[in-house]
Amino acid sequence: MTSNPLLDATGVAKNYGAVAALRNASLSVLPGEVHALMGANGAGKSTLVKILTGAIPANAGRILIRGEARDIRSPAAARRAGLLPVYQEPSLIPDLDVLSNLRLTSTPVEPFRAWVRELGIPDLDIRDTARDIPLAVLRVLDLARALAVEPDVLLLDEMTAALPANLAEKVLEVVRRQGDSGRAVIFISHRFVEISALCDRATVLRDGETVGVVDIVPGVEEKIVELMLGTRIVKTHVAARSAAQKAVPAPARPRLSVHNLRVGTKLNDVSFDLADGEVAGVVALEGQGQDELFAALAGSIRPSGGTIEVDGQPAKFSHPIDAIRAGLAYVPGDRAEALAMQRSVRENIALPFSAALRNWGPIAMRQERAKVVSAIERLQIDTRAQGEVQRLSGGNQQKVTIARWVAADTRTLLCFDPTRGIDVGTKQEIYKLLREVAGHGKSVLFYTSELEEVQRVCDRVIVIFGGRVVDIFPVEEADEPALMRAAYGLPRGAKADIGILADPHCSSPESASSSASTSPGATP
Amino acid sequence: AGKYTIGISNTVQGNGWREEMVCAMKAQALASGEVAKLNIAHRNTDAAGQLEDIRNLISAKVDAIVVNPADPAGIKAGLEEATKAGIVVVAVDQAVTEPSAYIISNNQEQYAYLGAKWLFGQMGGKGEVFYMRGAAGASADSDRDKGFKKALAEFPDVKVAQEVFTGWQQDQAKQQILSFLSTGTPINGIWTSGIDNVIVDALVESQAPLVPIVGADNAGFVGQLSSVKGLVGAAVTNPGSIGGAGVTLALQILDGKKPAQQTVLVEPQLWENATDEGKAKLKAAADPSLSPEWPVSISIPDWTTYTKDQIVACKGPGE
Amino acid sequence: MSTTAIQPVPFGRRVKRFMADRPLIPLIILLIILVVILQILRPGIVNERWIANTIKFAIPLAILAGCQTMTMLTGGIDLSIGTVATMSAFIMATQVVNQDPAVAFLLAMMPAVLIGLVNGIGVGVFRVHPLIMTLGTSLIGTGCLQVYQRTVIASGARIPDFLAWLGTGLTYGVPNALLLFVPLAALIVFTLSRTGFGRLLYAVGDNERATRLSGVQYWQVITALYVISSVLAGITGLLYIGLIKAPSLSLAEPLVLPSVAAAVIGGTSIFGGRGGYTGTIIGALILTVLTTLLTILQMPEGARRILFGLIVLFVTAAYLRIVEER
Amino acid sequence: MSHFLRRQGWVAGLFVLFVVLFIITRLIQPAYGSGDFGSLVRAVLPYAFAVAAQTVVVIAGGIDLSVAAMMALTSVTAASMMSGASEEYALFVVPFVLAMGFVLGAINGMLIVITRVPDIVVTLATLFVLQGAALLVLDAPGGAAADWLKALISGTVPIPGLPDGIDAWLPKALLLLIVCLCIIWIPLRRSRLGLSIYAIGSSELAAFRSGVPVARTRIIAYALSGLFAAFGGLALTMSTGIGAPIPGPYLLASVAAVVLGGVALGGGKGGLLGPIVAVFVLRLVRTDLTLLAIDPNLTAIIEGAIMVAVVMFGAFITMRSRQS
Ligand SMILES: Nc1ncnc2c1ncn2[C@@H]1O[C@H](COP(=O)(O)OP(=O)(O)OP(=O)(O)O)[C@@H](O)[C@H]1O
Ligand SMILES: Nc1ncnc2c1ncn2[C@@H]1O[C@H](COP(=O)(O)OP(=O)(O)OP(=O)(O)O)[C@@H](O)[C@H]1O
Ligand SMILES: O[C@@H]1[C@@H](O)[C@H](O)OC[C@H]1O
Ligand SMILES: [Mg+2]
Ligand SMILES: [Mg+2]
Repeated sequence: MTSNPLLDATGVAKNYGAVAALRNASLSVLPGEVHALMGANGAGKSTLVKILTGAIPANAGRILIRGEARDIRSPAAARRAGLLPVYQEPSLIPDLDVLSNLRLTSTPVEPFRAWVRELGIPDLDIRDTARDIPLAVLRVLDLARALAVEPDVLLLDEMTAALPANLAEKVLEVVRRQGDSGRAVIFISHRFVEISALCDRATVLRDGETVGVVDIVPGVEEKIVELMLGTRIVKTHVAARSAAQKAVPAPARPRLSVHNLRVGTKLNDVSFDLADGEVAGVVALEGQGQDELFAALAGSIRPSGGTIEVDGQPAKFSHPIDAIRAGLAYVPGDRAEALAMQRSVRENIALPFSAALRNWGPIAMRQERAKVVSAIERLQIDTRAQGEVQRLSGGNQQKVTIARWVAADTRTLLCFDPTRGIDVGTKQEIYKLLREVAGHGKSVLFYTSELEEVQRVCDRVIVIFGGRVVDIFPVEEADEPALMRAAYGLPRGAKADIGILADPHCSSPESASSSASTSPGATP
Repeated sequence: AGKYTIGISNTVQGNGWREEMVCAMKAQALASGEVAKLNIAHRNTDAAGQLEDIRNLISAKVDAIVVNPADPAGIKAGLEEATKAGIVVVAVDQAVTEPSAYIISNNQEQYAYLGAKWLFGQMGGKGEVFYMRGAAGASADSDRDKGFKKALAEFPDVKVAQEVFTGWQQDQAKQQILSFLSTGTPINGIWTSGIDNVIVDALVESQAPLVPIVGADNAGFVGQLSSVKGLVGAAVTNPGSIGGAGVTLALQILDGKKPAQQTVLVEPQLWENATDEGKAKLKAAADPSLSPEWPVSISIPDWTTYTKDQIVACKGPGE
Repeated sequence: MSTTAIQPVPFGRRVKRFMADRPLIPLIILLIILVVILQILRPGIVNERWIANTIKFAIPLAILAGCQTMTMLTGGIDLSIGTVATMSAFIMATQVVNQDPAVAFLLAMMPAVLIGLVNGIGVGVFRVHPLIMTLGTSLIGTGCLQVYQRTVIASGARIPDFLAWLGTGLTYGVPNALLLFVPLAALIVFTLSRTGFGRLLYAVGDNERATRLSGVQYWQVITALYVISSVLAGITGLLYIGLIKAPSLSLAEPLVLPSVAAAVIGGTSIFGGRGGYTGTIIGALILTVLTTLLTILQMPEGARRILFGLIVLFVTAAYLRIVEER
Repeated sequence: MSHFLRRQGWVAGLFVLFVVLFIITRLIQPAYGSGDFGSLVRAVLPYAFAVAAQTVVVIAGGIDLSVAAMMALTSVTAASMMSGASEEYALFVVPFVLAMGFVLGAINGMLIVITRVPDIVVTLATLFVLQGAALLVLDAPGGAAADWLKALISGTVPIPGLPDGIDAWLPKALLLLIVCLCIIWIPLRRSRLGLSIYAIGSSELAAFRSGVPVARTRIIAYALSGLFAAFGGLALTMSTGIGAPIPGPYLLASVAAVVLGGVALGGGKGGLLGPIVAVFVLRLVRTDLTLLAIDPNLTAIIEGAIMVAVVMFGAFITMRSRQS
């Protein structure tokens, strides 16, 4: 690959007031290349994508497209220059139907439809309003819309983060073929598996600066992590929990006990127990009813059948306050859902203290402060920008959502994918915290979309498929292939090839592309 | 019971004069014995709103419409449609331009001329006057403006310090005078278009000098002219009971007795408190039993037949 | 992340950042500038009496703007306060003729509580847009008031002495209305910054879903809020009738839009989650002084309104520039 | 079909409501006829344009508090220009006033875009400015309207071949309303620009990222609002024959009818038909109350109650459907 770069950006800088989101970023992408853009949270990846595609202006920097200097001032200009992004957040207009969305962007309909089918969604009605379409599908539509105009450079910002494995797999196949056909793809992901399966090279950002460009070869992960984290702790493996830690004496009755729980058509008949001092994992593909399960336990929606027992007492929740009173607190994966972004760290942590009507009066400021400070310390939240939570980094924001319930001394945490889009270092801290909470006799229900987390954190894992519990594993057996199979509803012990994610170790580009060729779907 | 349905349209609500007018209409309709039902559209609105009200009254097939117009030109089309539909149209208090309509009203130009002339005389023929007009666009207001300007022309040394439209609303007038006083601009006299007692209150409360004031024969102001120390002023009559006269006129026409002229004017009088003769008149006219914003002339000889109790009770046929 | 602390920050930037961190300062400066202009235009006008008068007129506006501030913090708005204030004023003035003042007071506050309750339930339970909800109740309220007015025409109206004393009176040159306002303002400021309820107002306006997950019951907060707003408006009505002394059907209506303007000028975000009452009070003072200024200019009414509009726009835009630049 | 029903269900419901009210009207006043319907349409006219003006900006995710003031200004401008002028001069006045509305509306939009002050505050400020300008043009109601303009909304449209009985139910005012709204709205809805207006109302960020020129679209939305408001101002002058500088009740009415018409206040949803039908419903309610000789102030109560009840009902329905 010695051809001229398709896209060549150097010295890109972007300041938000006093904060430098990008200081000196560079990125060079060759034709036919799938190029990973990597970096810890807040390193500036999304910012760079936004600058390259005209969504925000840069403060400095030079961008060459096919060797020509281009000034891209708007997404429309980027599109004309052949740069098409799929941003971290869905970009379809919520109140327009899919067809109107296509018209708005002058996207040809037939190629779009072909790509949608290719990406594994056979039955899309393009008269459906975007608002009514599930998030994962929306992401795919976003991608299909970009693909339909045959961009020279496709920029995918954490495209696979919110996708279930089956859709993610299709996306990866399609992306790889883009590269094969001489176009370029800039691919952002925190998942090394995907990077190594897909990418040719990676540019690593740290604190807004490009700190290295590496070829993806087996074993390069260590090097990338080193670049990403700089002097920070390099890849701390959570030590396998000792037998002593695991030996939770089985209590007389479970902390939480769910029987035959049903929610609409999404969740049918789920039963399991959660004990004090236990972290129970929940694993499921996208849309298998896990959202509804957590929402029901959190009191956000009312189950249509079955029972929830807390400490042996039947419980009925009609509002999160009821669940909270029963000692169940919900930590959503999307921190924007949990935080009042313009308020301070302190107010966010103390929010549950004021919730009940009887606590609407004057606040005992000193007491509150003590509780908040101790929670901040336990979670090691970086409070340099504590005046407004929106100024915290993503990982620290995530910690605040948990700190709130640590400060409230909640007995049971319902964590829904709390490490979504968080860097390696912060993840480790969150794992540690959850174990610690369990160590204090509290219990945690932990849904994760990253299967490798299960063995790091959980004591047990509950697998849900099609709205039912299909298996409950002891953690020792819960390696990724086993979990993956179970998540697809396959019986334990069966061996079937379910795609490249099944075995990350043999996913070199060659073997991956061969598996792609066996998959159904025609190239548009 | 009577045989006619009469529609009423009025566009200033919450003004004592207009309330008396409506009560007079009701009382007269009741006293006449000829009216089965009144259909009263009484609210705060403008010409466009009144047009809608009049058209709705036409749809309601009333026999006559007695209207106090918001704007003569603005409702002309509606009045014309009413006449075409065979409805008798009587305008009270103010003139209209629709030729088919009958008018019964105080002589508004004369009303303003009388008061202004007296006021400028009191001011010694010179100085600054605060000119507090009525509702912009109403013909009573523009007619009064003519009278005011006529008097002004006779006193070349009198200047208008500021001109405001009170909309014939007490609270607005009060806020206007208060904010004017707060600017500290000196004045020598105040002419009001009948929103008077609140102006006296404002001067007293803000301890501003009591300059001569002209108002109407509203009960409150008439009382103030005799009771407030140092207040020099005059009340010009403008009977709200003209509404009752309007009903009488409409009934006469419905009964086939058309008046000789389309327009009937009532001539105003001036009662001042600068002379003993005037003071006596004021004393005789005063009626503390009335609401301060009601004109003391609660009836018009030859035109109204109700009793004081009837107008105060403010009940129409069927109520 | 890094700060640009290496090279010396230019003076202009420093001033800007200083003001951005203390958003009250530019407001106070603006107020002072307006007063100075006034004094230059009409030397000697700025005296004790003028100040007392200005404060007297700013207070009703400031309280209503307080209603606006609190509702705006939750991302709402209360357009029914004008009607509510007018109703309580009108009912007080007409009922006190035949009733004991205490009874009249209770009667006068009844519609306030009722409208607040309906607003709160509409917004909090049925999730009706606050603009629509409060417009609707204000239409209903105005209609009721007008119908009510028809029934009390004969009985007349009276302004209770106490209200007149509170509204217009001065004690040693200080407006008596401050007796009501100072504690009220202190209470609002305290509520917003130091009580659970105040915290919830900000939080709900910032991210309602997040408060729900923290156990906050939205409808409770919103209902309480709109009732409080309405009661404050009712009290303002009583104070205002003591000041104007002429009950009418639209008494406080002209204060509604300026109350929104005062809160916005004072730095409260109309989208919720940001702002405070101190700024609002200064906003109300600014608007009041501005009105006097425009009256003095002796220009036609039309020109005054044009200037008023332009200044409101300019002040808000400039203020946003200053505060957002950080 | 189901798409159509889901989207137009609200409008269809409103239309049924209107028909029911109409039948009630005939029951109250059996002689209610085509002439009375003509009166209704003439009363509707300024409200309809006001609500059209509001609808465009609400769909674009904004709000325009200056609608009524804009109507007042355009109305007094038209009336004072036509006062004492020849009939033909009005041929120039009409496009002039419409252009004025368009430009002033565009200025509203530009101020919002440039100052980044929330639209509700900007249009509040321009409300005062436009009101002031109207007072400078005419300090009291006055002016005149050309006779041919007034004739445009009185009487019916004689359509050859149609029996008089039906013809009588086609007031000119209705035709004028339909023509003026349709020549702007229908091409707009079908165009990219129309889509863009819905898009910025639905999600500004997503629209921007889809390549929609957000600022320009917003300015155009406000310009169209100004244009519709100018139509409203002209309608006022045409029906009263004068111009009045103090704005009428059209701001509140426009917001109420927008909401009743099924246009979400957040933007991105709804159409023009719903709000227009809503205006007809509200005006007919007032007529019915007058026919019943009910105090017109009760109308305010009923209008408010309808507004609140309908909106609560709508909110209730969406809550229910979200739960299931
Ligand atoms: N609108 C903004 N205002 C202020 N700071 C911002 C803004 N957007 C981004 N930042 C800051 O810029 C830095 C880079 O953010 P960016 O979103 O590009 O990170 P990222 O590498 O995409 O991270 P992630 O993996 O979490 O998506 C962060 O410190 C962030 O807080
Ligand atoms: N807009 C901002 N204003 C002020 N401070 C900010 C802003 N954005 C980020 N910071 C501060 O800069 C620091 C670094 O932020 P950044 O987003 O780069 O974190 P990070 O190292 O990526 O952490 P994480 O992995 O948790 O996202 C944080 O302490 C944060 O509080
Ligand atoms: O004097 C005024 C009267 O003539 C007018 O028409 O209505 C209000 C009165 O105050
Ligand atoms: Mg970050
Ligand atoms: Mg990112």
